Amino acid sequence: TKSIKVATDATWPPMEMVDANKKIVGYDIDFLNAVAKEAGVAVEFKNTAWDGIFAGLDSGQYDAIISSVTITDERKAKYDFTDAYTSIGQILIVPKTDKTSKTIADLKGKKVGSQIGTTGTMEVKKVAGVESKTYDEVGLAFEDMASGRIDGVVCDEPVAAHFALQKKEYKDKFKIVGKAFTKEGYGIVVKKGNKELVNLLNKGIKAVKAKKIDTKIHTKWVK
Amino acid sequence: MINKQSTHTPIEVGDGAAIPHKDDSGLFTAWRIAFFGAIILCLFLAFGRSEQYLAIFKFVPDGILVTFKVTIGAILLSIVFGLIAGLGRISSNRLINGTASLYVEVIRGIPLLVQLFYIYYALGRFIRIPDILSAIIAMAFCYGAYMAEIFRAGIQSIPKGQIEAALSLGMSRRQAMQQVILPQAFKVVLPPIGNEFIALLKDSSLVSILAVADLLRRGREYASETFNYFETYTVIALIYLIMTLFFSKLISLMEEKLNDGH
Amino acid sequence: MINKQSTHTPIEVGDGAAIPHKDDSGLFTAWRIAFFGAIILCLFLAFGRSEQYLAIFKFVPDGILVTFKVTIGAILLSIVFGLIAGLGRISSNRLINGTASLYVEVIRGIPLLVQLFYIYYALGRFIRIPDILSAIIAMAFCYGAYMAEIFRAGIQSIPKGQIEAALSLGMSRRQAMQQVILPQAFKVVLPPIGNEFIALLKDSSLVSILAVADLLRRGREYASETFNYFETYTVIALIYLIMTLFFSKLISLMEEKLNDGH
Amino acid sequence: MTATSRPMIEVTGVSKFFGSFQALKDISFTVTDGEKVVIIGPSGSGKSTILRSINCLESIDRGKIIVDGMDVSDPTTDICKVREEVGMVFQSFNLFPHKTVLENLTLAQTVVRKRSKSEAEDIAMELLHKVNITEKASAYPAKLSGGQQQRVAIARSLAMNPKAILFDEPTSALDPEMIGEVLDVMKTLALEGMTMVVVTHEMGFAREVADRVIFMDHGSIVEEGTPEHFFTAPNHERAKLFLSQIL
Amino acid sequence: MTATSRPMIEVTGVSKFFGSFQALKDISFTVTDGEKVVIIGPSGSGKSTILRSINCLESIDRGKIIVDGMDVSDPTTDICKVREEVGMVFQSFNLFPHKTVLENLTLAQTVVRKRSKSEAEDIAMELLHKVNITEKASAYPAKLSGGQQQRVAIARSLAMNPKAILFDEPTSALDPEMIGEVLDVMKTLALEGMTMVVVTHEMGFAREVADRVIFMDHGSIVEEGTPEHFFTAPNHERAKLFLSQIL
Ligand SMILES: Nc1ncnc2c1ncn2[C@@H]1O[C@H](COP(=O)(O)OP(=O)(O)OP(=O)(O)O)[C@@H](O)[C@H]1O
Ligand SMILES: Nc1ncnc2c1ncn2[C@@H]1O[C@H](COP(=O)(O)OP(=O)(O)OP(=O)(O)O)[C@@H](O)[C@H]1O
Ligand SMILES: [Mg+2]
Ligand SMILES: [Mg+2]
Repeated sequence: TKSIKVATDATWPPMEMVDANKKIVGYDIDFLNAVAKEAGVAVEFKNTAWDGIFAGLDSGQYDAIISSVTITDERKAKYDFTDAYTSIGQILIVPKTDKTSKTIADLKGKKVGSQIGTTGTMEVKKVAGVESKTYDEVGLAFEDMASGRIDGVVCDEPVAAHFALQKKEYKDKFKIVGKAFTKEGYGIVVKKGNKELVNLLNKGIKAVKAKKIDTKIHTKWVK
Repeated sequence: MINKQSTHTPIEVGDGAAIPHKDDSGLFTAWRIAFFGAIILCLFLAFGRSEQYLAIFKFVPDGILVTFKVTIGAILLSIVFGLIAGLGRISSNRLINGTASLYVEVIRGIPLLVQLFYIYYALGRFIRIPDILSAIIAMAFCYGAYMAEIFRAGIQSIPKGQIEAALSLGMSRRQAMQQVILPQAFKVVLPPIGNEFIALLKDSSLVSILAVADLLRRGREYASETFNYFETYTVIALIYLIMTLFFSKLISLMEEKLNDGH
Repeated sequence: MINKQSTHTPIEVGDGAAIPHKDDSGLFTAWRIAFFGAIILCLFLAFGRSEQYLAIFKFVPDGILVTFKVTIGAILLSIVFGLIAGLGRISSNRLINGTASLYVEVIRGIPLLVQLFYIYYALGRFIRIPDILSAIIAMAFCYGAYMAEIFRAGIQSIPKGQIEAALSLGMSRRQAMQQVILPQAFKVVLPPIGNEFIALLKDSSLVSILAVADLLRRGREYASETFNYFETYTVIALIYLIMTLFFSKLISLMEEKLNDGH
Repeated sequence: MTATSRPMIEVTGVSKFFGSFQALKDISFTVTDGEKVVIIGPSGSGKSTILRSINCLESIDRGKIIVDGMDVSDPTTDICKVREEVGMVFQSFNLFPHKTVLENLTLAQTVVRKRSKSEAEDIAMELLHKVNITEKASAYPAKLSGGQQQRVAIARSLAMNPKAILFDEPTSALDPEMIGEVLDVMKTLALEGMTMVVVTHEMGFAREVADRVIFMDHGSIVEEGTPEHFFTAPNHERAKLFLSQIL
Repeated sequence: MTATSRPMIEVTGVSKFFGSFQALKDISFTVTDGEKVVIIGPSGSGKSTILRSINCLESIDRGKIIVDGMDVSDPTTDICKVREEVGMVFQSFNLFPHKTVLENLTLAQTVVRKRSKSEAEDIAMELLHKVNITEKASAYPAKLSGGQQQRVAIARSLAMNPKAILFDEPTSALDPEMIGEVLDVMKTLALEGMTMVVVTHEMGFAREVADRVIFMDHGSIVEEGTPEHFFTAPNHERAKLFLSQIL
């Protein structure tokens, strides 16, 4: 069978992360494994820093990326995407002490953090008057908010739920405000022009969705 | 032969950029080629064939400012830390001496990047200080350990007779230090401090990891949005190169001035 | 006075950890306290009150291995680069000399982190090499510039009479270099290379930014999943401290041996 | 002995160890006000160490040193106070290279004696005149010859109005042609009645100026007496041997 | 002149500049096979420079140097070949400190002459015997006295079977008691018919051994002749002055 190498930035729980045995696990991992099974290919995951994850695709260090990559027009201009395999949205988290803010726009004159190069960053930058701060890992943004250096964090909905609910310290200190304010789809990224792989993966995604495997995976990781 | 060269000839290679001295013509020429070459390349890229590069140059300037802020803040603060720890290292009080030595040994034993993470995030738990300031404190705390050794060596390079002469005139230890030893030591430590400055300018790029929006961070942000990694890092590297070369030249000129003086 | 101290007394403060020499009793004691203190603290944390720390210690060991791999690979390769560039720096061929000087000046003028990004991401476009290897190459390329200066200084510290004697016996320049100069220079450059080794061990933590699964990267992965940043970085810092202190001691013992020899 | 018999420096049973090596062995002597004492002896005999002990640059392990009524060996004594009263001139001059000659003389006056700048400068110029070197007031020490530097060092010491001055081989770092000018200054001081303790190998000076000569060897005082006695008929073999070598 | 008249070293109209300073001015002389020439002259007169030029350690700016038929100044000449034929002994010995005495002698033999290790060692031991220092064969140079080191350096040079040896003040870094042992070795060499060019201040040696004396000053040859002529009745003022100072 055909084997593909897939990059992921395993610092984005619960979508992709490293477990206690240093195995890469998470929603995306389970999902792609299911897709691969349906499509009849073997997958090898490679942990890669988010910062350069697209550069690695350019240089051919791997064939695809599955790392909670939102399908955007800018990205579509440079890379090819599969069909969206799940839909999520960006969400705002603020300290519990902040009783007033409901949207990013309410944080004018303040600092909002996000992971570098994510759609979260792009959303923050859209709002004039809010200072954007970018982090290598989204966890560091939460740490910084715990130290009071920033006033809000924007990230993907499942990640927010994970961070805000799982760690006691964060649960005591932070709250999610409002609902997801964007509608995005995650896609698997391949090099521009690699139609063959896109078609193969799309076929697998369709099959997985048809068999409702994805809802099982969803309940397993996102609860 | 009568073995003039001992096996322990100390070879000095600073961790800063190569400060071009007059007597090293190779390096001197290399400095020129590198410096002017980098400037010309920058101009060529900015106003040359593609818009891309110009966009990068427009994106990063506030990062340069932050880089300077961090560098200058950290060097000044590290001089304070270093002076205190350096005086501690030559103190005859065992506790003070021990503490200062431990500071020097522990700090120099841990990677700067790890310390930055540690001080930045650990510090954040206990005191609430703005991010650039905590980055500066973290950098200065690390560099203070190196500065301490520079000050210690500088002070110890002043002949013992100097302090004895001051003491025998009735000055207190503190007065002798302030009036006689430190002003002389100051001149001796200037060149190595210059070297540390350059090293710090470069190492300040590490604060980008702490989400401080310095030059490198700005570049990474730009690259992660536009995917123009090659172009962006080329520009970032060129800007750093121009800055360090400029300052190493400045330092070399200052040293010359200093040596020309009395 | 007749001014024994020149204003240009070179003060040597390496960028490695403080290598404790016998004659600096303060540092010597500090080394002991730091080293054994760190080990005891590690044991205490691992087997003390909380399970958390033990989990961290179980998570990171393969990262230590990668850190060693990168460090040792990079130091060996940087010696090769450094030797070539160092010989270039003393070459009388203007082109070779110029190229080597430019390499030294440019590389030392750009932050290591920027270079790592550049070589890893930007050049990744053109050549395809596995990630640990490209991290090693990037580190070595950078450290090679410092090594070059060490080799240059080491070779130039050998009296001119040595090469003249070899030439006048009919040896070629190459033979004289290989048989007479380099073996002698080797002894002189060992201590500064030891210093670079320690510095490299610490700087190898930068490759974590490139997602090379070294010690620091493992720590960051662990922390990003468990959110125990404080605990994780404490352990990481302690492990680095133990490693650098161990090796600086080893180097100091080696230097002593070397000086005892003929 | 000249002058009054008020004791200025009293050294009683002083011993000093460097590690296990005993540099001073039960040394006792007294210098009265106005007296000039010359200490001679072979290298390593402890001459510098005793001077340095009087000036508190070395701590002593046993015995007592009293300077102008103040007990130097008592930890509660203000050492700075003692040092203000006793000047010291070193073999290596130890001028402050980053200060001009004038500043060398005014520094301690302003910092320690709290004199105003202009008062300190007046005193300084007067003393430079005395040691015959006014023209170099604004030069830096590096520009002076050794003899000039040592004369400035003596003037610097005098600027604190000390009650006694200790000289540790003040001429042995000098070229022969400069020794005379320094000794001349010292002789003038002696004539003016300054209390002086001088370690020197200049036997001519000792003969001419000393009220008393102390000969040390291996950390002990071996012989003590007037110059006539010492130079013509020393009692001890070691002193005889030393004189035969040096004269 | 002794021996055959085949020229071994021919120096013709040689000039050499260091920057704008002319160290050699139109120097010409010939050394025939087996001849012993002593070059004397004040410091800085260019004696070392001419020796170094013959051995190609300095390049020359004008003129021609032919050694054993090979044109040194011609860039196509294999310089190593020339150096193999001409040995050189330095003032500072320049033994290789990281090699034992024996290895100092065998290194170039094996590397340049491609002799086997055992052959090279046999030759080396023979030469060490000749310079009377066999017992130090396995010692490192640092353990040898200056005189011993210089004798080893001569032996090292001989190991390459040179046709001529250049000596640049071989005894002036030596303590007086060691000069004799080195000069003795050189005299033996001379007796055996070796072609030698010797820069030295040892006038006794020059008188005894030299076939010809060349006197240099300010980069020129001022006088040339037999030792009897030179030491008894030199023509030139400068030579007279130099002799009066040195003898
Ligand atoms: N700081 C020190 N540590 C160890 N030993 C010392 C120290 N200072 C002096 N000594 C030793 O004490 C002895 C007396 O020294 P001191 O300098 O008093 O001799 P000196 O009579 O002044 O000799 P010189 O004529 O050489 O100046 C010497 O043996 C010296 O080696
Ligand atoms: N590498 C050099 N660069 C510049 N000048 C040099 C160099 N080597 C020699 N000289 C100059 O050339 C002149 C001749 O030097 P040379 O060493 O030949 O003199 P010498 O006769 O051997 O003197 P000595 O008896 O001191 O050895 C001197 O004035 C010297 O300063
Ligand atoms: Mg003394
Ligand atoms: Mg010479």
